[in-house]
Amino acid sequence: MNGFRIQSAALQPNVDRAMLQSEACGGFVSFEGWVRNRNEGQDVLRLEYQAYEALANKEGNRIVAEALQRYPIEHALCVHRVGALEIGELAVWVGVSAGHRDEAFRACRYIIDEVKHRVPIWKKEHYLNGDSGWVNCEACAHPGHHDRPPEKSKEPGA
Amino acid sequence: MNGFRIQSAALQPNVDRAMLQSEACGGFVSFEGWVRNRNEGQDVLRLEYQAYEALANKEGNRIVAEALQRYPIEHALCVHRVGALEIGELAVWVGVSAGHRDEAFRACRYIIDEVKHRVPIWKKEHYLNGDSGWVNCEACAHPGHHDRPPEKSKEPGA
Amino acid sequence: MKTVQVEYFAVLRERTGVPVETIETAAEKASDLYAELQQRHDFPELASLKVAINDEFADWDAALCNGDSVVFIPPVAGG
Amino acid sequence: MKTVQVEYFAVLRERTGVPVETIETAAEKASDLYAELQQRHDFPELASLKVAINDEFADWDAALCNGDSVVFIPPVAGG
Repeated sequence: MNGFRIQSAALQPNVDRAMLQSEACGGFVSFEGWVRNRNEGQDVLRLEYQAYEALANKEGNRIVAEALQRYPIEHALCVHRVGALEIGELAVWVGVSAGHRDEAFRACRYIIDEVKHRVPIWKKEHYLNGDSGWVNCEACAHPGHHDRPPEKSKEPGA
Repeated sequence: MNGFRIQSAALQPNVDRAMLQSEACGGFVSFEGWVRNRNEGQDVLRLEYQAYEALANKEGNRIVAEALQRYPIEHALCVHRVGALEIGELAVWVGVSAGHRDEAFRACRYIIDEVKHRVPIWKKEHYLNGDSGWVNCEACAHPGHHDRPPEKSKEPGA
Repeated sequence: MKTVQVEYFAVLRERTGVPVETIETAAEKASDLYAELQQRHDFPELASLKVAINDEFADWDAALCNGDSVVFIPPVAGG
Repeated sequence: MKTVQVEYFAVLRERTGVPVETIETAAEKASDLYAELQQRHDFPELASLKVAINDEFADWDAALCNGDSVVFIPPVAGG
Protein backbone atom coordinates (compact mmCIF):
# COMPACT_ATOMS: atom_id res chain seq x y z
CA MET A 1 0.00 0.00 0.00
CA ASN A 2 2.34 2.72 -1.26
CA GLY A 3 1.61 5.79 -3.32
CA PHE A 4 -0.14 9.11 -3.69
CA ARG A 5 -3.79 9.90 -4.15
CA ILE A 6 -6.10 12.91 -4.43
CA GLN A 7 -9.65 12.93 -3.11
CA SER A 8 -12.46 15.39 -2.58
CA ALA A 9 -13.98 13.43 0.31
CA ALA A 10 -12.72 14.10 3.84
CA LEU A 11 -9.47 12.27 4.59
CA GLN A 12 -9.62 9.29 6.92
CA PRO A 13 -6.17 8.92 8.45
CA ASN A 14 -7.26 5.93 10.55
CA VAL A 15 -8.22 3.93 7.52
CA ASP A 16 -5.03 4.75 5.63
CA ARG A 17 -2.84 4.26 8.69
CA ALA A 18 -4.13 0.71 9.07
CA MET A 19 -2.96 -0.07 5.53
CA LEU A 20 0.65 0.74 6.44
CA GLN A 21 0.93 -1.59 9.41
CA SER A 22 3.37 -4.45 9.27
CA GLU A 23 4.70 -6.83 11.88
CA ALA A 24 8.23 -6.02 10.72
CA CYS A 25 7.83 -2.33 11.54
CA GLY A 26 8.80 -0.74 14.82
CA GLY A 27 8.21 2.87 13.84
CA PHE A 28 5.43 4.84 12.18
CA VAL A 29 5.49 8.59 11.52
CA SER A 30 2.64 10.60 10.11
CA PHE A 31 2.22 14.21 9.10
CA GLU A 32 -1.09 16.03 8.90
CA GLY A 33 -1.54 19.43 7.29
CA TRP A 34 -4.51 21.26 8.80
CA VAL A 35 -6.23 24.40 7.52
CA ARG A 36 -5.13 27.27 9.79
CA ASN A 37 -7.23 30.25 10.73
CA ARG A 38 -4.38 32.66 9.95
CA ASN A 39 -1.70 32.89 7.27
CA GLU A 40 0.81 35.64 6.61
CA GLY A 41 -0.95 37.88 9.10
CA GLN A 42 -4.43 37.58 7.63
CA ASP A 43 -7.51 35.92 9.13
CA VAL A 44 -8.51 33.01 6.93
CA LEU A 45 -12.16 31.98 6.64
CA ARG A 46 -11.82 28.97 4.38
CA LEU A 47 -9.66 27.40 1.68
CA GLU A 48 -10.07 25.96 -1.75
CA TYR A 49 -7.66 23.40 -3.19
CA GLN A 50 -7.47 22.76 -6.90
CA ALA A 51 -5.35 20.01 -8.51
CA TYR A 52 -4.13 19.19 -11.99
CA GLU A 53 -4.95 15.61 -11.16
CA ALA A 54 -3.32 13.70 -14.01
CA LEU A 55 0.11 15.24 -13.40
CA ALA A 56 -0.34 15.58 -9.62
CA ASN A 57 -0.88 11.84 -9.32
CA LYS A 58 2.17 11.10 -11.48
CA GLU A 59 4.43 13.48 -9.57
CA GLY A 60 3.06 12.43 -6.17
CA ASN A 61 3.68 8.78 -6.94
CA ARG A 62 7.19 9.61 -8.14
CA ILE A 63 7.92 11.33 -4.83
CA VAL A 64 6.73 8.36 -2.79
CA ALA A 65 8.77 6.02 -5.00
CA GLU A 66 11.84 8.21 -4.41
CA ALA A 67 11.30 8.02 -0.64
CA LEU A 68 11.03 4.23 -0.81
CA GLN A 69 14.28 4.12 -2.74
CA ARG A 70 16.21 6.60 -0.57
CA TYR A 71 15.21 5.30 2.84
CA PRO A 72 14.88 1.74 4.19
CA ILE A 73 11.17 2.03 4.91
CA GLU A 74 8.33 -0.44 4.56
CA HIS A 75 5.32 1.57 3.37
CA ALA A 76 4.62 5.18 2.45
CA LEU A 77 1.38 6.83 1.48
CA CYS A 78 0.30 10.43 0.85
CA VAL A 79 -3.30 11.57 0.40
CA HIS A 80 -4.20 15.14 -0.61
CA ARG A 81 -7.65 16.65 -0.43
CA VAL A 82 -9.16 19.00 -3.03
CA GLY A 83 -12.23 21.24 -3.03
CA ALA A 84 -13.56 23.60 -0.36
CA LEU A 85 -12.10 23.14 3.13
CA GLU A 86 -13.02 24.74 6.43
CA ILE A 87 -10.64 25.83 9.19
CA GLY A 88 -9.25 22.83 11.09
CA GLU A 89 -9.89 20.35 8.30
CA LEU A 90 -7.22 17.93 7.16
CA ALA A 91 -5.74 18.97 3.79
CA VAL A 92 -2.91 16.45 3.43
CA TRP A 93 -1.83 13.28 5.21
CA VAL A 94 1.50 11.43 4.93
CA GLY A 95 2.17 8.11 6.68
CA VAL A 96 5.42 6.11 6.70
CA SER A 97 6.13 2.81 8.44
CA ALA A 98 9.66 1.46 8.86
CA GLY A 99 11.77 -0.90 10.89
CA HIS A 100 13.29 2.00 12.79
CA ARG A 101 12.13 5.48 13.63
CA ASP A 102 14.94 7.50 12.07
CA GLU A 103 14.06 6.40 8.56
CA ALA A 104 10.34 6.87 9.18
CA PHE A 105 10.90 10.48 10.29
CA ARG A 106 13.21 11.31 7.41
CA ALA A 107 11.06 9.72 4.72
CA CYS A 108 7.89 11.38 6.01
CA ARG A 109 9.61 14.75 6.00
CA TYR A 110 10.98 14.16 2.51
CA ILE A 111 7.57 13.32 1.11
CA ILE A 112 5.72 16.32 2.52
CA ASP A 113 8.53 18.73 1.55
CA GLU A 114 8.64 17.46 -2.02
CA VAL A 115 4.86 17.31 -2.38
CA LYS A 116 4.58 20.94 -1.34
CA HIS A 117 7.23 21.99 -3.86
CA ARG A 118 6.51 19.81 -6.86
CA VAL A 119 2.93 18.55 -7.05
CA PRO A 120 0.60 20.78 -9.12
CA ILE A 121 -1.96 21.62 -6.46
CA TRP A 122 -3.08 25.18 -5.72
CA LYS A 123 -4.59 26.77 -2.66
CA LYS A 124 -6.87 29.78 -2.62
CA GLU A 125 -7.41 31.49 0.70
CA HIS A 126 -10.57 33.44 1.46
CA TYR A 127 -9.98 36.12 4.08
CA LEU A 128 -12.15 37.66 6.74
CA ASN A 129 -11.83 41.07 5.06
CA GLY A 130 -13.42 39.79 1.87
CA ASP A 131 -10.21 39.42 -0.12
CA SER A 132 -8.96 36.16 -1.52
CA GLY A 133 -5.74 35.00 -3.10
CA TRP A 134 -3.85 32.09 -4.63
CA VAL A 135 -1.07 31.25 -2.17
CA ASN A 136 2.58 31.55 -3.30
CA CYS A 137 1.63 33.25 -6.53
CA GLU A 138 3.54 36.51 -6.37
CA ALA A 139 2.66 37.22 -9.96
CA CYS A 140 -1.04 36.67 -9.38
CA ALA A 141 -1.76 39.98 -7.67
CA HIS A 142 -3.98 41.95 -9.96
CA PRO A 143 -5.76 45.23 -9.34
CA GLY A 144 -9.50 44.77 -9.50
CA HIS A 145 -9.43 41.06 -8.75
CA HIS A 146 -9.22 41.50 -4.96
CA ASP A 147 -6.10 39.39 -4.88
CA ARG A 148 -3.89 40.03 -1.90
CA PRO A 149 -0.55 41.80 -2.18
CA PRO A 150 2.35 39.89 -3.71
CA GLU A 151 4.19 37.58 -1.35
CA LYS A 152 7.89 37.78 -0.66
CA SER A 153 8.19 34.27 0.76
CA LYS A 154 9.88 31.65 -1.40
CA GLU A 155 8.86 28.85 0.99
CA PRO A 156 5.48 27.32 0.20
CA GLY A 157 3.43 27.57 3.35
CA ALA A 158 3.47 25.68 6.60
CA MET B 1 -3.40 19.13 26.63
CA ASN B 2 0.33 18.71 27.05
CA GLY B 3 2.27 16.08 28.95
CA PHE B 4 3.24 12.47 29.43
CA ARG B 5 1.22 9.56 30.71
CA ILE B 6 1.53 5.83 31.25
CA GLN B 7 -1.33 3.42 30.84
CA SER B 8 -1.93 -0.33 30.79
CA ALA B 9 -5.00 -0.08 28.54
CA ALA B 10 -4.50 -0.11 24.77
CA LEU B 11 -3.51 3.31 23.42
CA GLN B 12 -6.11 5.27 21.47
CA PRO B 13 -4.22 7.63 19.20
CA ASN B 14 -7.44 9.01 17.70
CA VAL B 15 -8.68 10.18 21.05
CA ASP B 16 -5.39 11.78 22.03
CA ARG B 17 -4.86 13.30 18.60
CA ALA B 18 -8.17 15.13 18.86
CA MET B 19 -6.97 16.79 22.06
CA LEU B 20 -4.04 18.40 20.23
CA GLN B 21 -6.06 20.09 17.50
CA SER B 22 -6.08 23.85 17.30
CA GLU B 23 -7.28 26.30 14.68
CA ALA B 24 -3.92 28.05 14.88
CA CYS B 25 -2.03 24.91 13.84
CA GLY B 26 -1.07 24.04 10.29
CA GLY B 27 1.05 21.00 11.06
CA PHE B 28 0.69 17.87 13.14
CA VAL B 29 3.32 15.12 13.43
CA SER B 30 2.87 11.88 15.31
CA PHE B 31 5.16 8.97 16.06
CA GLU B 32 3.97 5.47 16.88
CA GLY B 33 6.20 2.73 18.25
CA TRP B 34 4.86 -0.70 17.34
CA VAL B 35 5.93 -4.08 18.71
CA ARG B 36 8.05 -5.74 16.01
CA ASN B 37 8.23 -9.45 15.33
CA ARG B 38 12.03 -9.36 15.17
CA ASN B 39 14.77 -7.56 17.10
CA GLU B 40 18.52 -7.94 16.89
CA GLY B 41 18.09 -11.01 14.71
CA GLN B 42 15.72 -12.91 16.99
CA ASP B 43 12.06 -13.77 16.44
CA VAL B 44 9.98 -12.01 19.07
CA LEU B 45 6.72 -13.56 20.32
CA ARG B 46 5.58 -10.84 22.70
CA LEU B 47 6.80 -8.02 24.91
CA GLU B 48 6.41 -6.90 28.46
CA TYR B 49 6.86 -3.26 29.49
CA GLN B 50 7.48 -2.31 33.10
CA ALA B 51 7.66 1.28 34.37
CA TYR B 52 8.84 3.01 37.52
CA GLU B 53 5.75 5.13 37.24
CA ALA B 54 6.39 7.87 39.77
CA LEU B 55 9.71 8.86 38.21
CA ALA B 56 8.69 7.98 34.63
CA ASN B 57 5.82 10.45 34.83
CA LYS B 58 8.07 13.17 36.22
CA GLU B 59 10.78 12.64 33.63
CA GLY B 60 8.30 12.24 30.76
CA ASN B 61 6.57 15.48 31.68
CA ARG B 62 9.93 17.24 31.92
CA ILE B 63 10.78 16.09 28.40
CA VAL B 64 7.51 17.39 26.98
CA ALA B 65 8.01 20.68 28.84
CA GLU B 66 11.51 20.94 27.32
CA ALA B 67 10.08 20.40 23.84
CA LEU B 68 7.48 23.12 24.39
CA GLN B 69 10.24 25.49 25.48
CA ARG B 70 12.71 24.63 22.70
CA TYR B 71 10.33 24.67 19.76
CA PRO B 72 7.48 27.04 18.86
CA ILE B 73 4.81 24.35 19.03
CA GLU B 74 1.24 24.44 20.27
CA HIS B 75 0.64 21.09 21.96
CA ALA B 76 2.68 17.97 22.69
CA LEU B 77 1.63 14.71 24.28
CA CYS B 78 3.31 11.34 24.82
CA VAL B 79 1.54 8.20 26.03
CA HIS B 80 3.42 5.00 26.91
CA ARG B 81 1.86 1.63 27.44
CA VAL B 82 2.90 -0.90 30.11
CA GLY B 83 2.12 -4.58 30.65
CA ALA B 84 2.02 -7.47 28.17
CA LEU B 85 1.93 -6.49 24.48
CA GLU B 86 1.48 -8.60 21.38
CA ILE B 87 3.24 -8.14 18.04
CA GLY B 88 1.87 -5.15 16.13
CA GLU B 89 0.46 -3.42 19.22
CA LEU B 90 1.14 0.24 19.88
CA ALA B 91 3.70 0.70 22.69
CA VAL B 92 4.23 4.46 22.58
CA TRP B 93 2.55 7.42 20.88
CA VAL B 94 3.83 10.99 20.51
CA GLY B 95 1.77 13.77 18.95
CA VAL B 96 2.83 17.38 18.32
CA SER B 97 0.80 20.20 16.78
CA ALA B 98 2.39 23.45 15.64
CA GLY B 99 1.91 26.44 13.39
CA HIS B 100 4.43 25.05 10.92
CA ARG B 101 5.62 21.57 10.07
CA ASP B 102 9.34 22.00 10.72
CA GLU B 103 8.85 22.57 14.43
CA ALA B 104 6.30 19.76 14.68
CA PHE B 105 8.76 17.28 13.15
CA ARG B 106 11.67 18.42 15.30
CA ALA B 107 9.73 18.47 18.57
CA CYS B 108 8.18 15.05 17.93
CA ARG B 109 11.61 13.60 17.22
CA TYR B 110 13.06 15.25 20.31
CA ILE B 111 10.38 13.81 22.57
CA ILE B 112 10.63 10.21 21.38
CA ASP B 113 14.45 10.29 21.42
CA GLU B 114 14.59 11.65 24.95
CA VAL B 115 11.83 9.36 26.22
CA LYS B 116 13.73 6.33 24.98
CA HIS B 117 16.94 7.47 26.67
CA ARG B 118 15.73 8.95 29.93
CA VAL B 119 12.37 7.60 31.08
CA PRO B 120 12.60 4.59 33.45
CA ILE B 121 10.65 2.06 31.43
CA TRP B 122 11.94 -1.41 30.64
CA LYS B 123 11.12 -3.88 27.94
CA LYS B 124 11.38 -7.65 28.19
CA GLU B 125 11.31 -9.59 24.95
CA HIS B 126 10.08 -13.16 24.80
CA TYR B 127 11.59 -15.07 21.88
CA LEU B 128 10.36 -17.87 19.69
CA ASN B 129 13.20 -20.09 20.92
CA GLY B 130 11.99 -19.86 24.53
CA ASP B 131 14.57 -17.33 25.67
CA SER B 132 13.72 -13.93 27.03
CA GLY B 133 15.71 -10.83 27.87
CA TRP B 134 15.58 -7.27 29.14
CA VAL B 135 16.45 -5.06 26.19
CA ASN B 136 19.56 -2.84 26.36
CA CYS B 137 20.76 -4.44 29.56
CA GLU B 138 24.23 -5.65 28.67
CA ALA B 139 24.90 -6.45 32.28
CA CYS B 140 21.71 -8.47 32.62
CA ALA B 141 22.93 -11.59 30.87
CA HIS B 142 23.12 -14.31 33.45
CA PRO B 143 23.73 -18.01 33.00
CA GLY B 144 20.77 -20.07 34.10
CA HIS B 145 18.23 -17.25 33.65
CA HIS B 146 17.78 -17.83 29.92
CA ASP B 147 18.70 -14.22 29.25
CA ARG B 148 19.96 -13.58 25.77
CA PRO B 149 23.59 -12.75 25.03
CA PRO B 150 24.82 -9.29 26.01
CA GLU B 151 24.14 -6.56 23.50
CA LYS B 152 26.83 -4.42 21.97
CA SER B 153 24.51 -1.64 20.88
CA LYS B 154 24.50 1.58 22.87
CA GLU B 155 21.45 2.88 21.04
CA PRO B 156 18.18 1.96 22.71
CA GLY B 157 16.14 0.16 20.11
CA ALA B 158 14.05 1.30 17.15
CA MET C 1 -1.44 26.25 -37.94
CA LYS C 2 -2.10 23.56 -35.34
CA THR C 3 -4.85 22.86 -32.85
CA VAL C 4 -3.99 22.39 -29.15
CA GLN C 5 -6.11 21.98 -26.08
CA VAL C 6 -5.19 24.20 -23.12
CA GLU C 7 -6.45 23.46 -19.62
CA TYR C 8 -6.35 26.23 -16.99
CA PHE C 9 -5.89 26.01 -13.23
CA ALA C 10 -5.85 28.40 -10.30
CA VAL C 11 -5.19 32.04 -11.20
CA LEU C 12 -5.18 31.25 -14.92
CA ARG C 13 -8.65 29.74 -14.76
CA GLU C 14 -9.86 32.84 -12.96
CA ARG C 15 -8.46 35.07 -15.67
CA THR C 16 -9.86 33.05 -18.59
CA GLY C 17 -13.16 32.22 -16.90
CA VAL C 18 -13.11 28.76 -18.50
CA PRO C 19 -11.34 25.53 -17.47
CA VAL C 20 -10.31 24.56 -20.99
CA GLU C 21 -9.93 26.07 -24.44
CA THR C 22 -9.25 24.60 -27.87
CA ILE C 23 -6.86 26.96 -29.64
CA GLU C 24 -5.71 27.37 -33.25
CA THR C 25 -2.20 28.68 -33.13
CA ALA C 26 0.93 29.18 -35.15
CA ALA C 27 3.07 28.91 -32.00
CA GLU C 28 6.12 26.72 -32.49
CA LYS C 29 7.05 26.35 -28.82
CA ALA C 30 5.19 26.23 -25.51
CA SER C 31 6.61 29.64 -24.63
CA ASP C 32 5.24 31.12 -27.88
CA LEU C 33 1.77 29.84 -27.02
CA TYR C 34 2.00 31.31 -23.55
CA ALA C 35 3.02 34.70 -24.91
CA GLU C 36 0.03 34.60 -27.24
CA LEU C 37 -2.40 33.76 -24.44
CA GLN C 38 -0.76 36.16 -22.01
CA GLN C 39 -1.81 39.07 -24.20
CA ARG C 40 -5.34 37.81 -24.62
CA HIS C 41 -6.00 36.91 -20.96
CA ASP C 42 -3.70 39.19 -18.96
CA PHE C 43 -1.69 36.25 -17.57
CA PRO C 44 1.24 36.71 -15.14
CA GLU C 45 4.85 36.72 -16.34
CA LEU C 46 6.12 33.39 -17.67
CA ALA C 47 9.14 33.31 -15.34
CA SER C 48 7.17 32.05 -12.33
CA LEU C 49 5.33 29.31 -14.24
CA LYS C 50 6.07 25.81 -15.50
CA VAL C 51 4.47 23.99 -18.39
CA ALA C 52 3.20 20.47 -18.98
CA ILE C 53 2.54 18.88 -22.37
CA ASN C 54 0.36 15.77 -22.56
CA ASP C 55 0.32 15.47 -18.77
CA GLU C 56 4.07 15.56 -18.27
CA PHE C 57 6.41 18.39 -17.30
CA ALA C 58 8.07 19.91 -20.38
CA ASP C 59 10.60 22.59 -21.30
CA TRP C 60 9.30 25.96 -22.40
CA ASP C 61 11.31 25.36 -25.58
CA ALA C 62 9.47 22.12 -26.33
CA ALA C 63 7.90 22.03 -29.81
CA LEU C 64 4.11 21.95 -29.90
CA CYS C 65 2.43 19.35 -32.08
CA ASN C 66 -1.05 19.26 -33.47
CA GLY C 67 -3.41 17.73 -30.90
CA ASP C 68 -1.17 18.36 -27.88
CA SER C 69 -2.77 19.12 -24.54
CA VAL C 70 -1.02 21.94 -22.71
CA VAL C 71 -1.21 23.06 -19.09
CA PHE C 72 0.53 26.14 -17.70
CA ILE C 73 1.43 25.67 -14.04
CA PRO C 74 1.48 28.68 -11.69
CA PRO C 75 3.50 28.36 -8.44
CA VAL C 76 2.10 25.37 -6.55
CA ALA C 77 0.85 25.49 -2.98
CA GLY C 78 -0.29 22.06 -1.90
CA GLY C 79 -0.18 20.79 1.66
CA MET D 1 21.65 1.82 61.29
CA LYS D 2 18.81 3.17 59.18
CA THR D 3 15.75 1.71 57.51
CA VAL D 4 15.19 2.25 53.76
CA GLN D 5 12.63 0.91 51.35
CA VAL D 6 14.02 -0.45 48.08
CA GLU D 7 11.79 -1.01 45.05
CA TYR D 8 13.00 -3.29 42.24
CA PHE D 9 12.27 -3.18 38.52
CA ALA D 10 13.14 -5.23 35.47
CA VAL D 11 16.17 -7.50 35.85
CA LEU D 12 16.58 -6.54 39.50
CA ARG D 13 13.05 -7.66 40.34
CA GLU D 14 13.74 -10.94 38.61
CA ARG D 15 16.85 -11.47 40.70
CA THR D 16 15.24 -10.59 44.04
CA GLY D 17 11.91 -12.24 43.29
CA VAL D 18 10.11 -9.43 45.11
CA PRO D 19 9.06 -5.93 43.97
CA VAL D 20 10.02 -4.20 47.22
CA GLU D 21 12.13 -4.80 50.35
CA THR D 22 12.50 -2.91 53.62
CA ILE D 23 16.17 -2.98 54.54
CA GLU D 24 18.11 -2.21 57.70
CA THR D 25 21.49 -0.95 56.61
CA ALA D 26 24.58 0.88 57.77
CA ALA D 27 25.20 2.15 54.22
CA GLU D 28 26.11 5.84 54.12
CA LYS D 29 25.69 6.36 50.39
CA ALA D 30 23.46 4.94 47.66
CA SER D 31 26.48 3.19 46.17
CA ASP D 32 27.20 1.48 49.50
CA LEU D 33 23.66 0.15 49.63
CA TYR D 34 23.92 -1.14 46.08
CA ALA D 35 27.19 -2.94 46.87
CA GLU D 36 25.52 -4.58 49.84
CA LEU D 37 22.53 -5.77 47.78
CA GLN D 38 24.68 -6.75 44.83
CA GLN D 39 26.33 -9.42 46.95
CA ARG D 40 23.04 -10.72 48.31
CA HIS D 41 21.10 -10.79 45.01
CA ASP D 42 23.74 -11.23 42.33
CA PHE D 43 23.00 -7.82 40.76
CA PRO D 44 24.83 -6.51 37.66
CA GLU D 45 27.72 -4.07 37.95
CA LEU D 46 26.82 -0.61 39.23
CA ALA D 47 28.41 1.19 36.25
CA SER D 48 25.43 0.56 33.93
CA LEU D 49 22.79 1.64 36.45
CA LYS D 50 21.36 4.88 37.81
CA VAL D 51 19.75 5.50 41.15
CA ALA D 52 16.69 7.42 42.36
CA ILE D 53 16.01 8.51 45.94
CA ASN D 54 12.46 9.48 46.94
CA ASP D 55 11.33 9.33 43.32
CA GLU D 56 13.99 11.65 41.92
CA PHE D 57 17.27 10.90 40.15
CA ALA D 58 20.20 11.11 42.58
CA ASP D 59 24.00 10.78 42.63
CA TRP D 60 25.49 7.51 43.68
CA ASP D 61 27.33 9.54 46.32
CA ALA D 62 24.08 10.88 47.79
CA ALA D 63 23.73 10.27 51.54
CA LEU D 64 20.95 7.90 52.56
CA CYS D 65 18.58 8.99 55.31
CA ASN D 66 16.34 6.93 57.52
CA GLY D 67 13.02 6.33 55.75
CA ASP D 68 14.31 7.02 52.20
CA SER D 69 12.85 5.10 49.33
CA VAL D 70 15.48 3.92 46.87
CA VAL D 71 15.21 2.62 43.31
CA PHE D 72 18.11 1.28 41.25
CA ILE D 73 17.58 1.88 37.55
CA PRO D 74 18.97 -0.58 35.00
CA PRO D 75 19.43 0.65 31.40
CA VAL D 76 16.03 1.86 30.19
CA ALA D 77 14.32 0.62 27.04
CA GLY D 78 11.04 2.40 26.59
CA GLY D 79 9.47 3.09 23.21
